[in-house]
Amino acid sequence: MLKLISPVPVFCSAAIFAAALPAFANQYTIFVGNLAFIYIILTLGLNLLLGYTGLLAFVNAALFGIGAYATAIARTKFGIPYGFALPLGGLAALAVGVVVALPALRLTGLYLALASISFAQFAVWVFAHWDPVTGGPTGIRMAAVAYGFSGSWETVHYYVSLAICIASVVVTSNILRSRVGRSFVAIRESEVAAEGLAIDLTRTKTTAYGLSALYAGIAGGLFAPILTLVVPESYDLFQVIVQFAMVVVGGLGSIAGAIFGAVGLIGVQEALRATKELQEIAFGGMILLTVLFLPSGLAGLLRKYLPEWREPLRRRGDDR
Amino acid sequence: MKRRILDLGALALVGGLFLQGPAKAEVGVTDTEILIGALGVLTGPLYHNGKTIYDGVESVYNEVNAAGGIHGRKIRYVREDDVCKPDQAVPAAKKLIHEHKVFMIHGGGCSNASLAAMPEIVQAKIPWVITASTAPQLTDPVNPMIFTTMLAGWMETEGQLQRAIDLGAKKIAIVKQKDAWADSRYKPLLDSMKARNITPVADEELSPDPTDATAVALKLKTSGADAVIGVLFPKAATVLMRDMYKIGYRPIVVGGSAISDLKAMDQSIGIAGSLDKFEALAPTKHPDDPSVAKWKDVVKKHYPSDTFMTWHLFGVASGEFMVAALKKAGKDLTRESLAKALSDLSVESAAYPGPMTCKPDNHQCYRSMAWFSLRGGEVKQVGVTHLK
Amino acid sequence: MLPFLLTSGLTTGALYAMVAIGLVLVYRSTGHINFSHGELFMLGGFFAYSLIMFAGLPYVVALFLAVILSFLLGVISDRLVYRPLIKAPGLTMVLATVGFSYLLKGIGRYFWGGKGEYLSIPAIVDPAPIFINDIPILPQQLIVLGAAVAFMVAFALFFSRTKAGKIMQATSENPTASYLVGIRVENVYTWTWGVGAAVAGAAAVLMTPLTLITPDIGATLLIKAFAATILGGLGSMTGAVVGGFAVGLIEQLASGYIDTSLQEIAAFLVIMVVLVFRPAGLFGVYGQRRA
Amino acid sequence: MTDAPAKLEIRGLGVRFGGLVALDDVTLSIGRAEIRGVIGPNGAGKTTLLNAVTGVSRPTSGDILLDGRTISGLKSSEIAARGMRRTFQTSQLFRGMTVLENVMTGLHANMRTSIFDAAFSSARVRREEREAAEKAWAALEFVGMTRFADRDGGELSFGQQRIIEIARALVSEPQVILLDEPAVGLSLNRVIELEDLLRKIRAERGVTVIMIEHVIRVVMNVCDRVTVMASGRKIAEGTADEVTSDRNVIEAYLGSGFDADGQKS
Repeated sequence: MLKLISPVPVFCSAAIFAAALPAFANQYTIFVGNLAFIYIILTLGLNLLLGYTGLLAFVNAALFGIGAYATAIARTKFGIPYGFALPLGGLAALAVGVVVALPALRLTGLYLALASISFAQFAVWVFAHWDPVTGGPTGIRMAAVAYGFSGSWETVHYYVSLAICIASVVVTSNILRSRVGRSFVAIRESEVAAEGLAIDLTRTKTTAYGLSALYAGIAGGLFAPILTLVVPESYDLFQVIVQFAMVVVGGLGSIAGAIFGAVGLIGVQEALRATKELQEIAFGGMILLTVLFLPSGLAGLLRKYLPEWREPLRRRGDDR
Repeated sequence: MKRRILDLGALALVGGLFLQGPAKAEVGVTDTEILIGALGVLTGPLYHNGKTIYDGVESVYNEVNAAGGIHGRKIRYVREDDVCKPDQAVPAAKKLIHEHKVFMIHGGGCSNASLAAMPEIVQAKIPWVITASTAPQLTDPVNPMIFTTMLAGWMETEGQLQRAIDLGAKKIAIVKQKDAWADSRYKPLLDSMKARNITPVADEELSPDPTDATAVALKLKTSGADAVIGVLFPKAATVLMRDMYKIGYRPIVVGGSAISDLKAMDQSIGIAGSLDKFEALAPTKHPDDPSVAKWKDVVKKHYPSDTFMTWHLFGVASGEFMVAALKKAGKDLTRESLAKALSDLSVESAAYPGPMTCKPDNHQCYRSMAWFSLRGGEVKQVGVTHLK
Repeated sequence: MLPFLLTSGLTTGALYAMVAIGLVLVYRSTGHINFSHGELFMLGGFFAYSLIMFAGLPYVVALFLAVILSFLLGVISDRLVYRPLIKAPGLTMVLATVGFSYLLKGIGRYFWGGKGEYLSIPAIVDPAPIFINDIPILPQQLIVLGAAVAFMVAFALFFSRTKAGKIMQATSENPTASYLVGIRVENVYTWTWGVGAAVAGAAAVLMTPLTLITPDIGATLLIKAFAATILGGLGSMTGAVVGGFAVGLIEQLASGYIDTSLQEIAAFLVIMVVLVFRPAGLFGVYGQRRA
Repeated sequence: MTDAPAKLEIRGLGVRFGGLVALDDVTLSIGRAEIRGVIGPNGAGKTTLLNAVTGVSRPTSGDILLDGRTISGLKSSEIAARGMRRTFQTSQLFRGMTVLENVMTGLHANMRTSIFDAAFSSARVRREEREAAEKAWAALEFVGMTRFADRDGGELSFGQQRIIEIARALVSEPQVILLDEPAVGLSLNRVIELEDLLRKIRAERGVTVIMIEHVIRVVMNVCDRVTVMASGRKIAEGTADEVTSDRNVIEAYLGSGFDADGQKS
């Protein structure tokens, strides 16, 4: 019976539930579901960087923005159909992610965290000041995506996000079950030992940065149309904090953790709407309480109560 | 294993495409209640643009409810926070429309957030009376369901430019912030300057929350500008005025709608005479103006911890406008009947120096502004401008 | 042009230095960066506002009480956030302090948010500028510079001369060794968080007449203090001071001579440039990190 | 030992940290499939030698050749790719991975799975993973640790981690493996098992083993030849028996005035 509560069946039933959701949900819930898929893609990417490779880099919010901007610019300025603009967003973020990786390779720990937070703020500054390209503070308005299906395009976009989200979970799981995943964890655990096994630090770290940048870019490309407006303030420090909270609250170094973190925090953020002006107190308090009582995140709970929950390269125990 | 997942996804995709539930009688209206949604910024740095205005609106609604409501219906005003961000505005709007199922939306603070929520509201075909967003695209081209009781961005800067010229300015400089609020004013300002073939002698930027503005003040001084148009929030304007006074540079300064609380500004600069040549426009009268004393008490009653500010007056005026429209729409209140009532309505409010009049072809219902300056330690209204 | 930029650069630099001192103090002894440090500054300023405006206390008494209240807030943040997570991984501590900063920001906005655009307290001295060989300086700026220097000197003496100072340094150098010689390391941490918050509170009361406070001033100041500590060298007290003044000057000069839009971004550029080319900063030792 | 061409040759190797001379003009050559012990008192420069050879630290002078080709100056990952593998004094098994996955990581350079193969789980990655798992299992069998295959790298005892690190070094059939004090801290029967394993490696795998060691019994029982170092210089070389009776070695260990049995002479 225990076989049922292992990743694949649980993930499939969740995917089926998500696919059936639009049938009985209103537009608001569909939007929140769409947002959750986008943030799952983001947290998977960030988890690859933070959780598996141990790189304390917070550039994903900026790359999320770059993906959104690239998709918006491709559609509005060059008339490229969404089907091509979305991957373009991913590639733009990938390119910037790799370029940012080069100087970041020399930094570790707190230095890397502070440098990447500064890069995130710098990116927002560029979004707001590079008027000819990014439209400055008023940003770029994106028309809805003409999918040509019946029913509201948002429901169709919901399924596109769902499909890409499922694909990214599968791809992440595949990568973790290959030498690439093992080289990420090797670097996190001990760089000198990893090098001793012929793992090239520069190439592997750049791959980790590039991969998480691609995830962030695609997520940005999916995010832009549901907002119909791409503006700098959507990708500022708060975005960095929310994504960071998702990965830590969900549980570092675990695919289930990334999914729990994204869905959990999106749900909580919407639930906090009821607290009106107290939203900041509730949001800050919620993060503090979760971290105090679940230092190794929701995935940590999974480890405690479902020891035989087998995931590729799942992080065990509290890291150093 | 991977193939199995893809098959499941495809099956669900086909199965999931059902249609929505059946439509109901007029949404958000019952015999005893009208449910109005407020979409806007309640938290974060720009919360006055939303929360404080809605305190004003709700004070008006509470008074009306206390007096028996409108045609026997009391108004319930439910607020959703968009943190002045598009990615929060869209879910907030959807929640109001699809979960709370409000009759109409009365709100809208930050321009970008309102612009992001606009398609959602337009698609739902529900009336939207905007309280503070100034982006021109909201009411131009005209949408039958969307009205605004707030000056459009370009009107403010048009008024500021005109005021500077009236005060005899020859060389005009601009100091602006770099955010959506300022951008919706700054770009039209450049156009109206070009229309009058005036080129700004300096065009400087200041962060919305600066601790020091000496560098900007120096640049303005070296540009030789005799008048400065400020597209700034109050904190930036206060720091700028202090630092300009500090370096002995005293041009005419014409501030925008957010800087109308001159007394607070004078108090925090604390240097006598630093605001002598400073004028600020506001869509509202001054909070200490005797004609709004009644509303000062009303707001005090409902929100004791708030200090009465110009932001409250934005809400009071828009609240009174809304009450008049609801009364005019009559007993059988529908979204269409309200829209019709709104499209041809003229309302006087104690909070505004000019009337709010909407025409079927112009839903920019408010076009006046008042000018304030500090004369002998007291804030005086020194002029009113009505734009066409 | 230059003398004006220098004076205002030094004043804002003094502000960044004082906030940075509190940050480095906690980092040196606990190895963690307190991401809610900016909010301690903000609440310190609001405490002073209420003490002066409502309780009608004179400025100096309000300054003293605000520093005490900030100290208590620092102790609370140690007990509530730091101590329970002392064993947790570094990343969890970062998120805990970020969560705590949002909590404090919400509290600040709830109690003092509705009072007006921004709040300020009257300066000690008549605020009209005075002229020193025809350079106008606001008296409050002089007070702030003087107070900042006084604080830094006091700290230097505290660390080198007093017993408590040496104990704090010992725990930061080597917590395990300090346990062995009988130092109650937990209490030292509580003291450190308290003193760090007290410094932020003092900086707030001194600077509020100049900077004016809003519930969101904490976040901007935190980033500036980061730039100061990193430029000066993470973990070095002199570095924090020198870094603070340097960042203040860089901001003014960049926006004065290059473009005013750079004032907002100068701090981030400093962080990025320093970390990529010289992570140790001016005085720090790279690799001495604990995170 | 026939005079086979040297597998690893070190000529005039010098390593200097600022003013401190850690290695001073060390020259030695190690033949194919030989087990070479490297002993000496603490601070003799043994680990520095190991780090210099594996590229972890950069030599300031001299040359290191593997199979006649220079490797000094290469990055440690490049040296490792050329078939030079090592273990560490403080075990560096990777947590968050099973023991089997740890050993499979040793095969990183032997695989050609690209990020795309991995992402879309192509035929190549499935084949390479299967082969790697088989090889890793075989390596664990070789060292007799298959029962821990599924355990997390961080959950094992100190001794067990040491043995698995050796398996991880062996799995990619390296030219040379360098062991950094493998026997230190092991219980007696663990030491005996280690000795058997080392003999088995020499007999069945033909890999050159260089072992830095303090536990003299292992050196005496297993090493073909021993190099003795003291304060950064090579002071003696030969079979275990020759070396232990060498005057310089005794002096280096016990100081002057003692004979071979450690009695005051």
